[in-house]
Amino acid sequence: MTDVSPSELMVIVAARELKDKETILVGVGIPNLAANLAKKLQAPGLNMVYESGAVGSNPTRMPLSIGDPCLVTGAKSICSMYEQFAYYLQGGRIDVGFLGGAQIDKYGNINSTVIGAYKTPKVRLPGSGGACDIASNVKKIIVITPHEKRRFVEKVDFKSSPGFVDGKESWSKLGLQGGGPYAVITNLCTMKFDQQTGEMMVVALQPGVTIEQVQENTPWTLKVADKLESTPAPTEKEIATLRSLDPTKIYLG
Amino acid sequence: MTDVSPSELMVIVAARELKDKETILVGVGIPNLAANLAKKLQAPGLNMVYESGAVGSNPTRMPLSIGDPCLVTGAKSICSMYEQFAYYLQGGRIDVGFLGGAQIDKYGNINSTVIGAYKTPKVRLPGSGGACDIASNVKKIIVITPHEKRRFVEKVDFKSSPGFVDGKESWSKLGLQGGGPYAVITNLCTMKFDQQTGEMMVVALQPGVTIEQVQENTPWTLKVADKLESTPAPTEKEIATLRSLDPTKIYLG
Amino acid sequence: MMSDKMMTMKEAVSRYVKDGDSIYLAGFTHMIPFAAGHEIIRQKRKDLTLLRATPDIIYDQMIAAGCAKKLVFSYAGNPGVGSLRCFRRSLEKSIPKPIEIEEYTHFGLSGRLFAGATKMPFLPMRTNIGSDLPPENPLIRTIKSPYSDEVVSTVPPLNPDVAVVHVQRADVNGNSHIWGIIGEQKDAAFAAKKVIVSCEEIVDESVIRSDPNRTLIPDFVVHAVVHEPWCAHPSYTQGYYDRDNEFYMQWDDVTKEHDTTMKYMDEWVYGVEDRAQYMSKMPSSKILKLTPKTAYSTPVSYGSV
Amino acid sequence: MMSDKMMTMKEAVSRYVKDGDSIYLAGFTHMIPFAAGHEIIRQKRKDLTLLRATPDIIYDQMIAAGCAKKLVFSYAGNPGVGSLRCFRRSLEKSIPKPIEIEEYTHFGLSGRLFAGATKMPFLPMRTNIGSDLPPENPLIRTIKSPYSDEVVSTVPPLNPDVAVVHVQRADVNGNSHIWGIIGEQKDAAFAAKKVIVSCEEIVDESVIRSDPNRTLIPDFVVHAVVHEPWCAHPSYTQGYYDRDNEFYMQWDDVTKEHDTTMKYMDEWVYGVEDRAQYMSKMPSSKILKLTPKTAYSTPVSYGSV
Repeated sequence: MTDVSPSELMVIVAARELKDKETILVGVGIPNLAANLAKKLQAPGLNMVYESGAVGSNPTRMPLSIGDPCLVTGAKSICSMYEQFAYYLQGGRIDVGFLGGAQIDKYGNINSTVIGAYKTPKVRLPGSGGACDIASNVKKIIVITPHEKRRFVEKVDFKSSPGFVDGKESWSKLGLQGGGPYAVITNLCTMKFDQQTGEMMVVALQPGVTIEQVQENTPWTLKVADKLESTPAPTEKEIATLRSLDPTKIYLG
Repeated sequence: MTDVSPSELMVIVAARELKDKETILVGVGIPNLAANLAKKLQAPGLNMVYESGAVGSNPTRMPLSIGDPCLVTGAKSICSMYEQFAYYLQGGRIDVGFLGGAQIDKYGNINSTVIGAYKTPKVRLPGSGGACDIASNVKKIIVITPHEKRRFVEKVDFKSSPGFVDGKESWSKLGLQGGGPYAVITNLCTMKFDQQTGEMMVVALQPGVTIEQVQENTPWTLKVADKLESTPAPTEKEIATLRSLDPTKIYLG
Repeated sequence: MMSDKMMTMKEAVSRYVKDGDSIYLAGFTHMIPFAAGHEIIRQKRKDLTLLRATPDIIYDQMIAAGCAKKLVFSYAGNPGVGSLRCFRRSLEKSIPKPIEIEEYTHFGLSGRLFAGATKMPFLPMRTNIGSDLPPENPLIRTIKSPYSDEVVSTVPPLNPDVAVVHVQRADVNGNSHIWGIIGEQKDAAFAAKKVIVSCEEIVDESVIRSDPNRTLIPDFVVHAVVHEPWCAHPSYTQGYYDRDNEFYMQWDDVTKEHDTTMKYMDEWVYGVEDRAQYMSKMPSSKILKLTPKTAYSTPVSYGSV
Repeated sequence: MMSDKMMTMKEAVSRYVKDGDSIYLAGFTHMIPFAAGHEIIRQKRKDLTLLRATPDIIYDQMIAAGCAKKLVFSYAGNPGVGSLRCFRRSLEKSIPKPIEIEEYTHFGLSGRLFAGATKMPFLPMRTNIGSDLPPENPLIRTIKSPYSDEVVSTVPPLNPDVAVVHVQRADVNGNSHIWGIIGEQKDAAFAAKKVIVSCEEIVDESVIRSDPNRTLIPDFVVHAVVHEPWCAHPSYTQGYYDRDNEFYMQWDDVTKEHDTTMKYMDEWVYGVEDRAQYMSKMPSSKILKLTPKTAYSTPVSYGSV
């Protein structure tokens, strides 16, 4: 088997979660690669929508920003910022959104706002951007993140984007139309969420990884699915296709 | 003096009410002619906005409908229907709107919906369209109408577009941003509205008309301004310019 | 150039418009999909709730044909001419049968569609208050602003079962370029559960992608794509054919009585198979008269990096 | 081709931007009017409330220069790179001075501008609830729908004192054609009390009128028109020049310390008279690299009747 980097592995595993004809709200970098990989493989009819209002982009290079001009030339459609959020996101037109953040907790709440207190920040992060809007309105949230103790925390310092808050019951009370967190994909494992409690749960281990390794890198005692699976190793086709998407390894370094 | 038809007279008098650089919401027919006449004379910088979303149209023929293609080709800007009402009307961008209807009462309430009861109509009229939205949001409402007893009524059967309701006090309570009825221009006179009470009041008589004639054609006792003026007769320039706008007399017949 | 969405108007109506549906044939004066209305009449759909800001001649015809249970609207006139007589006959004399009405202002109805397209829970707006409309329509309500003592009007979202949207050019998947008066085309497509796009021209996807800002409707909200030239006559399609103002004026006479109306319908709706036949019945002089001269937009460059 | 609205950026800023104003330099990644930001810095405006969904490098510079009293925003990152260090330094260490913040989500802030542009009393929206943002921002509230028991979030309208909107082409009165990512360009123009339009090209009114659907901003909402080629660098103008991604990446290094930031500012902002001088300092290799190949839109015909 060709050696893959942790980033490559995560992109390949994430791409497998995408189904043909789904509509994906795509961010730059890793999520963009995952969506494009799925489109080249099992999901040729994937609809890609960008936060900047571009729909069905056909980029000729790797975009650095979701507002890159290469996402515009040759796109299918473009609308304004308010329209993008109103017609596509609030309109309930998006199946899958990718989110990331500095911290994520066991109910899938994500912090991309601040480390420390809001009014006296230790580290001030960029903030929600569209993340909270995505979390509130798409059917499935997928998080791709390196599995590190500082990222996985028992309770986030700030809920920029609500996950299941402190459990499914609290989530239901919010009355949001979104489906909430769906999967967290790391270099060590894939986690999904307990249907009843909304707690994060390891469902598959990446090739060669043990559940102990996962637990060691997570500060709370992780739930594990009754039937813990092994992620099938990346195929040569997946690897080759992915590498053709980012030949200069801007994101796969 | 060249003889003018009642329609021509009303258009000329209405056009005089428009000031340069004002933004006018234009309907087809008589109001369209009034706006275009003003633009050719004292108000070259008049901004004309149509209910259909067209802005700054440059029509090559008389439009039959406000959605006529001749209002689109060569226009300055076009937006959607919701946008037209939201950005221009509710946005408070319109200075003057023209309204008409089957009935108007002494507080400037207008009926374009129904003669008889709403649920059992004697004559069903087209309804508000944008009229109520215009009445609620523009700074000045101008009504151009033949002076007939069936049109001027003590109380309209149905308020499609609120005027001053039953007086300025009631109007204030509505909390609308518009300025309410401003002028009613007929073939007999020009009426404006009492600042205190909001009641319709004759301020000028058309050339050769007496106040008795006006009163005879109005079913309630009309208020008359302290200083009743005479409308200056249409000038040759006004008449010639107007006739060049509708050479086939579609609206000036 | 094929996709499984491409079909005839007959197939599209048969597949997507059901008895009892609420339908929105879009187009503010411009690009009103008459061909769809005629096909719905020919397929004898009934109990429809007809949604349109301006019912126009198309809904006048559908009311006369007995397709409508209810009309949701904001201006039921023949623009520039006067009344819609079939609409009036139904309301004033229950001929051919009575219909229910639900009435808004233009802002109210276009706002309902915008709110439906963007899934707003409700839309607050500065209108309606002081008019006699809210007492007659319990869906027009009021709300106090959370930021002041201001009380404003509200309307609820509108989500038609089916929308038919005519456009100038689309690709086989339904990506649609629209220009001229864009009315409620986009909102109708995003608000409806099923969307039929009809177009004057099917173009290659590369034409669409050459100008993405012109694409008001993206393919994935579209269920059927119908290539239907002259779909909108007697309404018009900017750049393709003029509004048949003569027809709009004649409609007043045609509809003097229910009988005279149905005589027209027998000849021009029931008496033809489809839009192609309707157009082939049309005198060539009319077609020549309605065909405009070209007036091209100055292109823009999107740049290629 | 002249109008009394035509002026230089220096005149426009001098006339329309006052100390203490709230200002919105528009553009979601695209067409960010850097030239206006630099001119505001040169004219030493202070106590400004800076409004932008994405503060981007331009507001990072204005914060470093001490122009800002407050920042209203939704994403304060360097897109694709990481942090905005001047913004962080101000918040974390009060260097050069502390600023207040008022924070939204993208939908919330773009919604505020939309509500401001269309004078909605408030905008109900499906977001914010469940996040920790509302407790930190008392302007994010909730309301019960008049149509159900649903409780949704609201934001109030936003009406900046001044908006600067860069566009591709405008006529001398400010009618503006915009394409590519259109972000909040239109909403900013309609929401603001004063509007400065800057453009890559001044074109004849006939070019604008050849494609009215492309005109997102009509002249009568515009107060000043500035012909300012390359206004947006290091941001970009679709079809005119590419985004200077290299600059965005370098900014991270440039701003490592307040001193290093001000060194950049001395050279590229304070050290030049205007945008023309800024561009003439730029290596020609950079300009050549950023200039795209053309990629023209397929024209449409509006038809002439």
